[in-house]
Amino acid sequence: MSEKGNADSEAPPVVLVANRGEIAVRIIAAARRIGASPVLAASAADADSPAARLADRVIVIGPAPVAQSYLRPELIATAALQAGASVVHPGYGFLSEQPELAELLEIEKIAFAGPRPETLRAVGDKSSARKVALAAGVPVAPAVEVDDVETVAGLGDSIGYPLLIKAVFGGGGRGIRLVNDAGELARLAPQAAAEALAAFGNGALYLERFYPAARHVEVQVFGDGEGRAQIFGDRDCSVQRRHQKLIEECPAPGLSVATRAVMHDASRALVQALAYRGAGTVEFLVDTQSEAVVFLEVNARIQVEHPVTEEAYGIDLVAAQLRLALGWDPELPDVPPVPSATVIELRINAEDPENDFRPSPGTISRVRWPGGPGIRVDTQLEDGYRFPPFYDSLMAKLIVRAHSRDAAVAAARSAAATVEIDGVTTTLALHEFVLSHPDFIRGGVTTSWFGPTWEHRSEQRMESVR
Amino acid sequence: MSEKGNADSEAPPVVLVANRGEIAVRIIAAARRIGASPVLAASAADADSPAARLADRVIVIGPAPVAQSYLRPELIATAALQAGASVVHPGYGFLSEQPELAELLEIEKIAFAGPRPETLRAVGDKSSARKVALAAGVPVAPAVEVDDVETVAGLGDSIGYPLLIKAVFGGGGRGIRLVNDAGELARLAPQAAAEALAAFGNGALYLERFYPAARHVEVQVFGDGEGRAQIFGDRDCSVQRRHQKLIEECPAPGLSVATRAVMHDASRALVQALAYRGAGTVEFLVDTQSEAVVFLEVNARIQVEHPVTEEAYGIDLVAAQLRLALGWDPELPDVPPVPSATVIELRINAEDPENDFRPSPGTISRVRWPGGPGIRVDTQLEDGYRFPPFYDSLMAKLIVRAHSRDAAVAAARSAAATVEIDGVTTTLALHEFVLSHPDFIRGGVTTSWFGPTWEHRSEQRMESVR
Amino acid sequence: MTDDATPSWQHLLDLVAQLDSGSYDSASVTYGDVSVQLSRSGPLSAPVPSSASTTPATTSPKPSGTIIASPMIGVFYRCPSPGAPPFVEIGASVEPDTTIGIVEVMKMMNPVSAGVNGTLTSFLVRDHEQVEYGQALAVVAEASSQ
Amino acid sequence: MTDDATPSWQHLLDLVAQLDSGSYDSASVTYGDVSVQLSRSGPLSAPVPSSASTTPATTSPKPSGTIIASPMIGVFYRCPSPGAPPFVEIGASVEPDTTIGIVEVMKMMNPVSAGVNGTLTSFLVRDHEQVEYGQALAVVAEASSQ
Repeated sequence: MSEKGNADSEAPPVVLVANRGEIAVRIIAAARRIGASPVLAASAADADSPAARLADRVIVIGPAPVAQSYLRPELIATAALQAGASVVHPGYGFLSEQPELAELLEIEKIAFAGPRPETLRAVGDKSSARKVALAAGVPVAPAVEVDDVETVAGLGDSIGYPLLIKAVFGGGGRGIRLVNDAGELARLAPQAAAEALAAFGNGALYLERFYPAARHVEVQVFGDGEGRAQIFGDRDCSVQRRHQKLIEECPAPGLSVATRAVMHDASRALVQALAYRGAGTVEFLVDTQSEAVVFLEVNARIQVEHPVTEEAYGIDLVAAQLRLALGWDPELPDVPPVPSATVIELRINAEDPENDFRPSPGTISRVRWPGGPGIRVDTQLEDGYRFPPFYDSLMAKLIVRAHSRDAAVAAARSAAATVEIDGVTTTLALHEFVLSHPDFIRGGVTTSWFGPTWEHRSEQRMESVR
Repeated sequence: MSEKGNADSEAPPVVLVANRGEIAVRIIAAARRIGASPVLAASAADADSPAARLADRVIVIGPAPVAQSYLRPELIATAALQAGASVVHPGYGFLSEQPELAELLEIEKIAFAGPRPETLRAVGDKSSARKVALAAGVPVAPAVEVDDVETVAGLGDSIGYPLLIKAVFGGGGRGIRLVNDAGELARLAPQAAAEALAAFGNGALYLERFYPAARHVEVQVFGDGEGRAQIFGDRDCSVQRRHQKLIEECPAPGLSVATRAVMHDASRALVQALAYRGAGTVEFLVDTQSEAVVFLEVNARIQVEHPVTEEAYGIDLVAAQLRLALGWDPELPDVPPVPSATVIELRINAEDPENDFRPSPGTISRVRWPGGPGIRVDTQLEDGYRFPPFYDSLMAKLIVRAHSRDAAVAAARSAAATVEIDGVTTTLALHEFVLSHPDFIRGGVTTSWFGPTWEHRSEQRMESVR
Repeated sequence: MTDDATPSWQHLLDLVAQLDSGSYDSASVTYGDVSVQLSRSGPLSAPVPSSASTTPATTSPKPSGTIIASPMIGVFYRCPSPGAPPFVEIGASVEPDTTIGIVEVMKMMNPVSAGVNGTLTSFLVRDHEQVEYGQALAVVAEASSQ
Repeated sequence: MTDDATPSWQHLLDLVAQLDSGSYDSASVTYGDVSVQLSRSGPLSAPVPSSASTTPATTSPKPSGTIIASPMIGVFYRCPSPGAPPFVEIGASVEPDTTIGIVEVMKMMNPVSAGVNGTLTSFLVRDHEQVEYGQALAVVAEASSQ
């Protein structure tokens, strides 16, 4: 395809790893997997990290703060040039979905292991993504713009209740109102318009259907950049706290064949419409009352929870990203919509779940992982690792696979109980709680399940102490 | 079912691990998996091994030499009593197939994670196993006893050539002669009879068909001890050196549906006929010329290569052994004859493959394993581990799973290249050689492939040095 | 002079005191065949098993003298049979082949010999106690001429 | 005499005291068969990354003086433009805001200031050389009164 930095020599291609932590370790493994040489672009705080020791070379791009290192496209591009990189893998977060990095690399003729910049722009904000989804025939939440706040009741009936009033030019969740019936709508719409005018300089509103009891289900896609789409099943990521995923599983349990087909077909259509390049995720809400499916957004990157899909299907998504970026065959098979095994991932964070998930960075004096069948651990931890306070709190992902969901839940519970991490407080306690909870064992909890359930437990523990 | 030592208390059952090395680590993981407390019976040389540190308790049963420790049933039984064990897991080798240990434990009402003593006796030697197999309708190699060495030619024709002349009362491979045609048979049979008479006090001979180009394929079985049989696919273990397996894979590649069905059906019949209890393996030769299948033997234990089956099907065979022995549901699913993925296991031994596989014990100064999708490592190694000279040379098993055989071979090759073991010489070089060899990549090499192929390589390297 | 060639014990104590008053986290001094290693935190010795390893020899106080170790796992008996007097009383003289007790393994009785000349000064395990291979059973003060 | 060949024990004590009053994080002294290693924090020898980490500050000899470190990854230029004279010559006086060079990142020029008063004694990287964040660029001998 395109010319690559090292294409003319016999030397292995260089992969610049533009990230840190467990995903840097993961990308380095994928680079080794395809015979490439991994070079790590690290902040000064990560210059001697475990990932740095695994890489062939480390390039220090800036000081510890992300605004002066990992979030600067020009520093990553400069590091890619210094490394002689053929491809840059951005991981997740940081610059992974920023068109600026992808564009800088395009100028330098260095491949970017992700979608084209125009794709990143097209799906980069919710309203643009919604338009793309609508055009591709993807089901979206019913929504309508309000022309006249005095005659809003008819619009509300057309969408159904409960619904949300949102400001067209709002953002960050501000000015959103939950409305349960026509009376509330008629009363609140004028207030909302006035506030939107004051806050955003424009009083335009729209109404959107709200699903109070929904699951978060997402579809793993992979596109060849020329319109071909592959679907690698789905994941349920409904165990969340404040929109942070805690536990993910593949496949999403208890979906009907029809609901699954709606999501997979819609995702395929979207990949084809965008001529999407590489790995991506299409996120949906599945209403547990109606089984209605609505599009949420596209994550145009590899995701934290990608290993559950890899283990379910026996594939290497990160290696496939690198291969495609290098102009090689990504070597991904066609797979059935439901894999023959269930895989569960537990995110182990340096947070104290008994104290409002307060971050608990520090030195990991000792760490031991379980072994045996179906267990994979993605981590940067090692004995003596100083967990830095500058970055996010993800320490490790414990991934467990078994022939059935019941067996996977039991195996994950047993594996979690065997983990030993000394020196910092972790979220392991919450995993043992969730994996033992009848609601989770039954499968299909909603995104609003964990928060109150965990708080209820905490209150009960407080009670029992008294 | 039967009463167990700790059945009356709320305390978790105790599993006595009567083995060492990687399989001790593996059994400890399975004990944790089922919520049991693992206690290790160790020789003095292993009293501070990694497995010892993983166990809840260590009982030192004797000095380093196996004849005074791991091979003494009465010491293991005593350790089981001291531990308050509900079940003893013998691993592989050592006492795993010795009826004496199983019988001693039966007296003490401690469960044995293996077949009943009478099953161990029934399949414990080749001639008895052959009779059991014949009775169950399992295909065996054509063989016939010789009544009169002067009229042996007709018998030879009935069996086919090449064939082996064996002494009925011989053993250990002594007195076996390879015969290629009727003339050779007529000439060698009288000599063989005379030698057998001199060596074993009895000149009785039998003829057995010989397959010079055969694969070693084995079927994983699990019986409930009451006649129910489950089949967990097959493994190809043809990459061998002097009958030592080096690489195993699941499923066996390139078998026809009919050949596979013959082996699976025969194995099922054998398990049912024996009312076999627990995990076992039925070994076959598959002639690459005729695809003829002949029974070799039953391995009445968990095998070194069990992880390829576990990863192929998402099951935990060792936990299932323990559960069954405790009278619980083994929790094993019914699975298809061919799994949806290919899994390859590389045995990494402390041997120098460039110097006739000379053992190379020593101190492992540093060890690093690859991570990422589909990789499992079963090992007792850790930084600073002193690999003892008293026991076998198996250091680790690197198990790699992928969606297709091609992907699994490539992934295993890449994973092997990433392993770092400092301080001792290992067999990693042979794995990189085999995994890159067109014959192996094609699949289906015979048991006589590795030896001469490796020697040829060594000779070529010697040439190139000159 | 040996005074210069090798440090005396007092010299070592001085050095330790010197290092201790300093702000070193770890120190290593080698002088001829004398080696001193100090560390304020972290293990200097081999890692201790986290398991509840039952090796009483390392946990019980060890009286000075020659240890008689159990030749195998089993149950230790001081008497040849129930009710019979012990093979040997504390304070009695023993010779190398004096039987001081029995270790029973699955009904098989294995006599344990003193191994040295001297006086049996104490038993480190109780009668009928479960013992492991290598576990210290008794102590003998060896005869001085021996 | 042994006095010359090997240090006495007292010599070692003196050495330890000497090192202790110094500001060393770690020290290692070998003299014949005598070896002394001291460390104020962490292990005696820190693990060295196996990667070919390019942190020249730790590998190049560091002249005494104040190091001017690169504020970012990029390419170091001593001159404002091709053919122009350097911002500063070796041996010249510098003040805190004297520009001693430029680090270019994707066509963006970032001036590097001396940061201290003194005399620029040497450059540690060549003109047009790729540099990383924190890499030592130049050395300034600080003015004594400063």
